[in-house]
Amino acid sequence: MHVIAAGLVVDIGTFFTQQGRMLVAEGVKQIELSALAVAIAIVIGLPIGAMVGHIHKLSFIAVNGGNVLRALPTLSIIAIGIGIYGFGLVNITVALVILALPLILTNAFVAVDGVDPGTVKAAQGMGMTGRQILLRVELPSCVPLVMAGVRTAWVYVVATAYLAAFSGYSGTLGDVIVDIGSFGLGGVLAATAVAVVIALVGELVLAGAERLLTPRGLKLAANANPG
Amino acid sequence: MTHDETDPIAASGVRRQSQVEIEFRNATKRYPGQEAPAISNLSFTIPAGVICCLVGPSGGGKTTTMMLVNRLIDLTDGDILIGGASVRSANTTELRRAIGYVIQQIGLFPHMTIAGNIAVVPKLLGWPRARIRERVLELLNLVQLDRSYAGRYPAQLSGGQQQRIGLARALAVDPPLMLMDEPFGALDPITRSALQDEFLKLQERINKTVIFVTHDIDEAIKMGDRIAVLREGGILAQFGTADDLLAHPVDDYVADFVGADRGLKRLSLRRMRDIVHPDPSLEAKPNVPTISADASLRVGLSRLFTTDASAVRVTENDGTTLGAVTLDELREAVAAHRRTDGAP
Amino acid sequence: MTHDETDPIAASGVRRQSQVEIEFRNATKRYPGQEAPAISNLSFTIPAGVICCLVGPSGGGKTTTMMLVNRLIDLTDGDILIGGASVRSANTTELRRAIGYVIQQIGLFPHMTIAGNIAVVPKLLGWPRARIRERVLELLNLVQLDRSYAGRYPAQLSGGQQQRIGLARALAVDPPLMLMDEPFGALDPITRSALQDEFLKLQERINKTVIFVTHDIDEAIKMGDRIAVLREGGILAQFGTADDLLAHPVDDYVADFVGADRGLKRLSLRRMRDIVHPDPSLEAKPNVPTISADASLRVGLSRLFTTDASAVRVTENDGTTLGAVTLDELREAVAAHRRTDGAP
Amino acid sequence: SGNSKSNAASTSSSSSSSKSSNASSNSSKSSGSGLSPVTAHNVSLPNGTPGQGKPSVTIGDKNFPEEFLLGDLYQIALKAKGYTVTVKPNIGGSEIIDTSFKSGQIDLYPEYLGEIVSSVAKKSPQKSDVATYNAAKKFEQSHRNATLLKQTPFQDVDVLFVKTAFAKANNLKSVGDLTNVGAKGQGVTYVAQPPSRTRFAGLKGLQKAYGLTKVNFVGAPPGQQYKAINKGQGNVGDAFSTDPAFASGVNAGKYLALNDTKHIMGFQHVAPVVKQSVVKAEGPQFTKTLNWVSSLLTLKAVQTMDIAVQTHHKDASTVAQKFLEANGLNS
Amino acid sequence: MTSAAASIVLPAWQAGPVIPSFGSSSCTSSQTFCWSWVRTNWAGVLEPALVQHIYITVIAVVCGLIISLAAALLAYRVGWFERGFTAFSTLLYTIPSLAFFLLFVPVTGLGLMTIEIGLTGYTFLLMFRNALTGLRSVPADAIKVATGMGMTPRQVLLRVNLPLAIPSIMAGVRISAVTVISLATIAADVTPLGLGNPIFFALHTTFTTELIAAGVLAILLAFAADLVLVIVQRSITPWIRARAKG
Ligand SMILES: Nc1ncnc2c1ncn2[C@@H]1O[C@H](COP(=O)(O)OP(=O)(O)OP(=O)(O)O)[C@@H](O)[C@H]1O
Ligand SMILES: Nc1ncnc2c1ncn2[C@@H]1O[C@H](COP(=O)(O)OP(=O)(O)OP(=O)(O)O)[C@@H](O)[C@H]1O
Ligand SMILES: [Mg+2]
Ligand SMILES: [Mg+2]
Repeated sequence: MHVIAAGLVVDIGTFFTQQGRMLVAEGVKQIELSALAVAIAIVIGLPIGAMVGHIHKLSFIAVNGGNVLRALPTLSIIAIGIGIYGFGLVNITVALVILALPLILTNAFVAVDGVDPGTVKAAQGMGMTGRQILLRVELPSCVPLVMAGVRTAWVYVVATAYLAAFSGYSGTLGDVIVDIGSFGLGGVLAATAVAVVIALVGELVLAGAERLLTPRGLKLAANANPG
Repeated sequence: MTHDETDPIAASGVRRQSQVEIEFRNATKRYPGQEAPAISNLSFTIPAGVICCLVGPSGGGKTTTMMLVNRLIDLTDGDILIGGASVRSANTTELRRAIGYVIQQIGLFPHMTIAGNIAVVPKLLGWPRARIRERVLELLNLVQLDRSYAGRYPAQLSGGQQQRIGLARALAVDPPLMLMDEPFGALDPITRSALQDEFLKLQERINKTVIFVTHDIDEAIKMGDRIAVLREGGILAQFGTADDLLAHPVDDYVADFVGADRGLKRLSLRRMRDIVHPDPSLEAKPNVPTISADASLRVGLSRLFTTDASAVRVTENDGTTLGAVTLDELREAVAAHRRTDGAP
Repeated sequence: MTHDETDPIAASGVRRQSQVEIEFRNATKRYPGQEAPAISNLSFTIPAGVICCLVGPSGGGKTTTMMLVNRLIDLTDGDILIGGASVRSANTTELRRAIGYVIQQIGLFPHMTIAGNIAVVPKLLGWPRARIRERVLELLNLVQLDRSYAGRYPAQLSGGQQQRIGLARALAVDPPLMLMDEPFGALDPITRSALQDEFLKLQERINKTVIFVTHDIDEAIKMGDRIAVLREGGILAQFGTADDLLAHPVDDYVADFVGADRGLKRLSLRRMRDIVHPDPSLEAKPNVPTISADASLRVGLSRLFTTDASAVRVTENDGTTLGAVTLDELREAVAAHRRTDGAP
Repeated sequence: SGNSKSNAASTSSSSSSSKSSNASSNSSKSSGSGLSPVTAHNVSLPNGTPGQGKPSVTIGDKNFPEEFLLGDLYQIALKAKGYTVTVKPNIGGSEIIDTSFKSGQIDLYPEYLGEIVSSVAKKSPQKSDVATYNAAKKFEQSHRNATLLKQTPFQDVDVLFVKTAFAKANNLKSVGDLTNVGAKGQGVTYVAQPPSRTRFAGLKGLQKAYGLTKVNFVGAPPGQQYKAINKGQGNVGDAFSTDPAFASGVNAGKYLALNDTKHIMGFQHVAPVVKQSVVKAEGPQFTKTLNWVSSLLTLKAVQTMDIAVQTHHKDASTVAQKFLEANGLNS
Repeated sequence: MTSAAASIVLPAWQAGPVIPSFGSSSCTSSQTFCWSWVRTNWAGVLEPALVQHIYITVIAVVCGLIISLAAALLAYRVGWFERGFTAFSTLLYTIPSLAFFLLFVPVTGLGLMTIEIGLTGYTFLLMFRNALTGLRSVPADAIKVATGMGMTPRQVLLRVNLPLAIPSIMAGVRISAVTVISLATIAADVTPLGLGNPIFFALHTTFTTELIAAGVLAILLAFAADLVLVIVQRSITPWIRARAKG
């Protein structure tokens, strides 16, 4: 096992030096694709999740609906998509959105649903409309949990975006990752390493965004916890 | 906003005219899963522009009553009319905007600064920035907090400070109706008395219709033009002026509630000014204690009873002497008052 | 637990002996980012087994003082000694288990039923189930709540009911020390007075050392063997018995704090029993109002002053007449008392 | 056949599907004029149950229908001859099954020989079936302490196929004719599993051997090429030469496999890969039994069985059993 | 079927092997859906695959939950652990299953073990982060009181933070369960267990009926799993419904 591992490290290193350019280009495309999918998932999932959390009703239908779509392997979704919207960016994006959606939707629901009822009651008592309560009170006070969904979704999408190679959308790291025959395990792992870095860096960026979005008052309240 | 017959709030003019009457008609609320109703057949009318204090036992349904008015919970039975229009058919958002609500749990928004908390409704109504800023400082001042608190967060405030922000927030747009659930419950006597005075001063200018929950019977006497006493199970025990309650409690429960020393409490309702008479002999006496003409008879009694002086000198705020009051005169004044209305 | 010199709590015996003294030595707390300290150089000693009421302005540092004692926050400077041992070096868990804490915000655990909330510490200590059950019912009874509340969740209780559960929870294992931050702040006068009496009865049996924050000066007078008055900025204004404070407020601030009617308040400290004298002529007078021997002079005054009667009949609880008190006698008794200690 | 053979794959398939010339051209290519020295021909089935008392042997097969069939065929024959056999079916693609073999999880598995050369040994395609066999065998001997038994008469290479109507419209017969669609293959959209993009037995071969440098490549999930071509998502698909679509059956005549005149898809006969130690321990009757099975596997036989399994949804082991019994296996 | 005669007569290769007729099926691949296939193959193909899929999923979710919860509890106390475990679980999730199997098959073999290791690893990221965020979003008052009562930090964590984090944790479990149901199809890469078998078989043979049947089973399973988890969650968080009423 040790020997295998050592050999692998050499393989990965070699691959980087020889194919670094290509990996970078593919990495960029992977980022674009992932960002697109996560953005769409946010645009769809966040409002639905938040709304359902706000009214404390219909959660099972919304969350389960989003969830159940994922039950099929992403590859099957791609295959099914061929017959509906064909190959290309649309196909892989739909598959990735289906992957990311439940994460964002469910967490948005749980987050908003769990906002302190006293706070919400105060907001209602002030005559805020449902929408205003949601946007000005509920969402700002549950940023961490909402963002937990987004961050996990990002990692999931980056990690799965290699399936683009099966959707007629080439140029991502998937071209290497699915082709162990041509690139070898070293090449696959090198491309995987790039994906891991993208996932982690994106994750850090999102953590930064979370910190910016989390109101200071919430952090103070949390820090008031004695240790 | 144009007058719209289908919108009870617009129709009742809550937003335009500042005085509205609140009428409870057999209002009843039963929480799901609970056998006994929290509020039973509550019927009474709070005239427009009046502060009605709501007192009653813990768990007696005061908070429930408040939340029925602004529809944070829905009536099980009966109705509540605001300016003649039923809350049942009101647009809840409109209704609540017209009502300032100070909730018992304070419920500040933890993610907003103090200024942000106070400015919530002005922002909703789209006030210009400068006006909001000014209003925030004005309100901080009103609730006796330094403007340096504007930038802090709720977690950095003491309990009483938070409560005062809750009050400021509810007052921000000067709503014609106020529901105040123990707004001063966490305040020390000095701050509390200052805020009571501020609020009464405000009320003199803008006659709001107010429902004010308190546990402090002295506060109810001071603040309430009317007092509604609830008993266990949300049943109305008595509704009337403070003097009614103190002088004629309908039963032992109410008598107990207003306190064994209710006789002394009643003294709080009258001022030294009302019973003072000129007394030329005062000039000769050097050691007579002085008391403001606006002090209550209770404070006068305290002075007289606990010093060796035979009389107190009553002075205007500018220092001019109005006259003197002796213990016997005080007692006589009280007795005369009692005889005219037949209280015990 | 064996005696262990390195463990201040074990050493001071907080857990074994029920009476411990609390000493503040220049205790100072400055919150991060705040210029002014919340507590400045607080120095006073609460004797063992005594209830010390802590009063002061909103934001005056009362809650801060409490949290310094059980180390929910840490001292910036100075020290606090419990039974002679510094809290700084105490094992915080041990320390806190020995101290019952009622927090101002009530803070019930939303995920536990009422019974579960009360049983938290007994469970931590591994009490047997049956004993816990029994204790929960006992405490519900103590705080005047029906046992049917045991299975409810905090969200289903009124504000005052929640507060009572907070008290029951802190009392569960009868800790020798109690920190009570406005434990009765949300209660109506009847319930409050009943709980005060219950607590005092308890205190007679088990002499706890208690720090009790209140905004109600009457409550402080009734409950506090000692009263500590803080002023803005967490500075000790005065520390003494209720009588000290009412009779000799050190400055206008304290005088204001205890109230303009502090003379009457002082009457609360004495009972009719103390001044009554036998009066054979009473039998002849039919319309004399009756008052319990345990009633305070204040209640007696209220009765005398607000009726036409010239005297009140003072009776034992079993109905036997002890004698009579007239207004003049009452006044004379107060004056004599005042002369012995030289109060104004 | 490279690719698809290598793994049918789920989420992480590594190989592509490529194919050589169409079905009918296979046999001639593979064996040249006479009998191939590496192919099992006319082997007789050992008598009795020589496997009794021999150590147990574990057979693996890969994760697509034809492999299930192959695995069943060898296994049923061995069992019938008294060998103790454990089967670990459905083991990923070429890389995973090789890893399993290498690490001793299995002792024997049927493999497409071009796959061994390209996916496992990582060598360039060989010029003939014999060269392919030899290269594969050499690799297994030197790197896996294994050997190859005789190969099957049939092979299953990747083929490029088009719709018959499209072929007619563009006058297509062989791969080279794709220039008819557009110069250098412009206008051709080639649908295959992703690895075909980088392989000689795929896009690279089209470019280098046929000069079709303008062909557009589209990666698709396994098995989706027909659907993609039907839906007009591409006009040239990659399939297996044994696919039911090219035999008589429901889809007969719908698709045309283009003749791979330059053999870019290589040679994909099947042979059992066996641990040398196992060959020794099990004895010559073992090898003979396996060779007997291999000798039966002509294109027609395999294609018929494939249709039974894939089109008519017959259970693979039942089909295998019936086939072997029809050819003399007594169970 | 086997006659004595057939066993003696060995076919000559020139003649080719005997190719028997295997029969045909009324269901063909091009058909949209064919009920009779489902009926005949329910007991032999679909039901066992479904049952296997269920236990593959249950094992992975339960193991994943235990490990993730333990990690989240640790990370709540030990700051650096969060980053470390996040990176680790990101890595696990990002490694393609093929590469994963290539690394693990030699060690853990061609069985359930290898699959469960992979699937369990895939749940970490989701469950860990949701659990940790949930533990952190507990109201400050509750923690202050618990601490003030003399609970040790560990007791606060287990008795206050943990139960109050249940909605967030369960959200993680719900998505994880469905994710595992979807990913468990890769089991078919290593061993013929679960719905991945019929699904990939159908993909290869372009047999729509089988694809739809197995796909629908996966979706129904996901639905049922989600339903069960919601019921479990409701029953262990009774206070949430108490709050909602009124
Ligand atoms: N976490 C904090 N950060 C900064 N300042 C704080 C914090 N907590 C309290 N303070 C400030 O410290 C001072 C003392 O607060 P504390 O809560 O002890 O007052 P208190 O006497 O209990 O008041 P109240 O009667 O209103 O509850 C106040 O001015 C308050 O604003
Ligand atoms: N959500 C609820 N579900 C069930 N019962 C409730 C609910 N809220 C309140 N109650 C019950 O209804 C009764 C009235 O409660 P309410 O909060 O109106 O009392 P309150 O007069 O405001 O008391 P307090 O002075 O203690 O705040 C109480 O017995 C309480 O237990
Ligand atoms: Mg209330
Ligand atoms: Mg406080």
